Amino acid sequence: MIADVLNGILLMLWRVVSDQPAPLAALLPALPEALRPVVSAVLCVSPIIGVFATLFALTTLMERKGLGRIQNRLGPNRVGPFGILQPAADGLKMLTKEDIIPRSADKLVHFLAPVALAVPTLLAYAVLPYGRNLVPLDLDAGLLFFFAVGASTELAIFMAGWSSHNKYSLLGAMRAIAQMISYEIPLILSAVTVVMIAGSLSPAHIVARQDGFIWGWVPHWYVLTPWGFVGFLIFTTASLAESNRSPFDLPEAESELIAGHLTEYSGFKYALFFLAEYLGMFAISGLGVTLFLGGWQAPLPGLDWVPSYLWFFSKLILMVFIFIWIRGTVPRLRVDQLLNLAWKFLLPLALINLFTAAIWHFTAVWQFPGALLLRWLLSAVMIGGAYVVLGRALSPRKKVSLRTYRYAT
Amino acid sequence: MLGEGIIKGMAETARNFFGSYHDADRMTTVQFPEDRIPAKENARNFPFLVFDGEDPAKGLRCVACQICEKECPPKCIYIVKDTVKKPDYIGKLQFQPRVFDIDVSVCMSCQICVEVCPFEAIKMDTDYEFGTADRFGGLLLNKQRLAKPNTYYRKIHATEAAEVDERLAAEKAKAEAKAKADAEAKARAAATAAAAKATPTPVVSPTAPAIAPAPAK
Amino acid sequence: MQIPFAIIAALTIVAGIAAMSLRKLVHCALCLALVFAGLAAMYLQLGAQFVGFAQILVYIGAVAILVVFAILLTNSSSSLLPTVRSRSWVFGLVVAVLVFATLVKVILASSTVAGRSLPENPLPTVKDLGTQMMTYYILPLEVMGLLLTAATIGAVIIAMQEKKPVEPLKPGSAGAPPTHP
Amino acid sequence: MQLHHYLIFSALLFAVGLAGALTRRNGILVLVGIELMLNAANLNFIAFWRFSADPQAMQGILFVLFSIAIAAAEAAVGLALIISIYRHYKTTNLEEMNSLQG
Repeated sequence: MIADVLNGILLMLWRVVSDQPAPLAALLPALPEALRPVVSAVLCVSPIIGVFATLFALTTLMERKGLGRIQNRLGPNRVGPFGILQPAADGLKMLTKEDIIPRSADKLVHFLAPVALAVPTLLAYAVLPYGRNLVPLDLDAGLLFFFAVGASTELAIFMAGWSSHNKYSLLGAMRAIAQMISYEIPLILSAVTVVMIAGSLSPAHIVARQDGFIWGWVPHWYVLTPWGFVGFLIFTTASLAESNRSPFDLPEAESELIAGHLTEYSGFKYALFFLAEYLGMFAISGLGVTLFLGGWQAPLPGLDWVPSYLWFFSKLILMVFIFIWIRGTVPRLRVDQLLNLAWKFLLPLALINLFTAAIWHFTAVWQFPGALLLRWLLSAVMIGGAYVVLGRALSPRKKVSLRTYRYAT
Repeated sequence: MLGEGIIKGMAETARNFFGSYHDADRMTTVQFPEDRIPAKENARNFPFLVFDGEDPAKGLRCVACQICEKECPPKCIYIVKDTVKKPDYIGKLQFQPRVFDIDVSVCMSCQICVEVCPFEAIKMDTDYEFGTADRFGGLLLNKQRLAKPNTYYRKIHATEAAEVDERLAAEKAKAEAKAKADAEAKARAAATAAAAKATPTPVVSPTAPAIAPAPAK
Repeated sequence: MQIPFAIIAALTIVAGIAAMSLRKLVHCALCLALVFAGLAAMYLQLGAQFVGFAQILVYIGAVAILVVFAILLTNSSSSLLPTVRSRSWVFGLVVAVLVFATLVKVILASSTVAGRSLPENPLPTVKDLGTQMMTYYILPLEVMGLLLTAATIGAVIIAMQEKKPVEPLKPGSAGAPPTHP
Repeated sequence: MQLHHYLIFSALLFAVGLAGALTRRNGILVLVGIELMLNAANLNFIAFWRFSADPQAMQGILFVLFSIAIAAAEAAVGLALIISIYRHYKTTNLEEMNSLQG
């Protein structure tokens, strides 16, 4: 019995590492009937939490070091060699701090808000395909599930902002909700283009559709089509806003709102918010990788022997690095600019992108020479024209001129 | 064109990112406890007391006039006058402080004490490492901790110190010259007096009584 | 099957009663979100995946937020009314109890409902649902799109700030000008 | 698990919504009560669909989907009405909105 279980565990690990199907099937038959659902749930959930918590720690360090380098600094380098123990020090500091609840706060809601934020964020990980046979829950409507749990984090942010009984908190929460609702639409519309072309709401199936190579070496990823490229850009912009990252970090704009809905949180609850924010960023980056960057597919034909989950995570880290790079570059937007960008630029562009994807799909039957070039040109004209027109409408009309002063020279 | 600026900015930050790895000149910071940026000449942090010579007890320029104590906006200076006088750099007898405390946790580095001091006795320091576990005693600097030699002052604020030294030297020279002149006058007066004694007609010089108490003032 | 249903049902009903009886309106809205979540869980338990997720997306992600915004915009959360119940609350409660009793009696008496348990037939996939919606139900779908557009525009126009703010009327107060002479 | 469990549950939810809509004096909460009643009806549709002989016929699901869309539109318009009424009367108390009373 014990030998069977040990054997099963080893076989399962080997199947996970070597990309073989149904790793859990190797272990479960060795267990008693009653234990199977519990064990399979634990085996699905614990690696996700472990891996992404580690990734969270690494990302905070990478972010601080990367931002330092972008600003010609060294970044944290004191705790451990090259500062790699910095996340542990940060965590210890965070957890040993006093947990303060404001006297006029709504105690129960104040307590529940971080939980209500962290739980949906973790739920979103259930449907992402991490490797060739590694998807915890292959739901038929997985993408809808992802967006549904993503939408329910807004209420948690409102709970945090309202229960703190602080004007900065409430304003920050209101900004966050307005921002998340506005950017959810371009986000979902850009994902809908992929759903339309792939013909499925299941992330695993969408990844499977991006299999293979054009001309033997160009991967068949959606980002390498005109509509997919624009969709990816829209998706990245909207996901920056959804995860409250700079330049869309208005909800916690320090200079105006202290820390927005986080103002009255400290200690463990603050750590939970921080964790949920980063986990949300990973989840949405993982979705971007799944939808546009081919998920766990290898980028070149000869690289199939590399385990598929390594490709997934390297793409994920690439996305996160781009997020950090953007954070180090772009200044924060104003509220009106933020909402104008969502409603007057991204939304029409995403709709036109949807049309372009449809045209791309229906012109796939063209067989004459130069058909691919013509399709590319057609799409480029449609999207590029829309981009120029919408961008011009969005840019401020008034020419900015040199400022002159009446009394000072 | 929308997005042009973002691409330019991203290129700039990417240049910074990669440049910071091979170009040490780009770095804007130093590793503090090991490396330090040398203090700029006009840097100032908290005041200190200047003394001349080797012995702080003897050479302290402060005469406990208490102007700085009165002028200090946050009232962080505390002075008690000593009853014993001591000669200053010119040789005049002056008061001296028995207690001179500055609470640097209150001091706001405004430099007003330096502006008002007529004796060039208090100057701004550039030292900033006052970290201590004892926030009451450790940040209340007494006379011993505040007193620093003039050579130190010359080291941290070279130009300013040269100016001050020149002025003090000039004053000292003037005072010495005056003392010499007085001494000469006195000698002359004494000679005149001696001559007057010798000669039968004693002429009382009208200036003699005025010159006689010259050393005191 | 029985225990999860009991847990979800109890949670939903308690949250529903709380949503209808708490004093602070924001608490009511949060309990409302809990009711929606419980119903979504029940849809999932019944095998209606797409509807369950749509329920979360639309009700928790949009309707609950709308309610919260409305509460904050009308400043109802801070007003301290002497009572939250209307004058005819006993009447309302009696009507609700009577409706419930009637419904239960009808359900228990019905012969088509009695003792029916889950059939073993396969459930339709999301793809089947989409196919149905885009073929047989295309007209209702289009009408729904039109309705949503009209509702969006209508809601914006109704809630839009008027150019000239009308003098606020206090019905019943002495200083209020007569509305219709 | 039988059909009448779901039906009784949804009847109870309907009654709670009805009671709330009839007893509360705040306009927003009356709307919330109406939402609860709509949701209870939706649950009935799903339950009947699931327990029908042929779940491949998807009328129940599709009806609920359309009903969710209508409920969203209803909530948006209803709350917009309440906000505009609030602007006019400075209250959301339904008993004070009696200018059409004879």
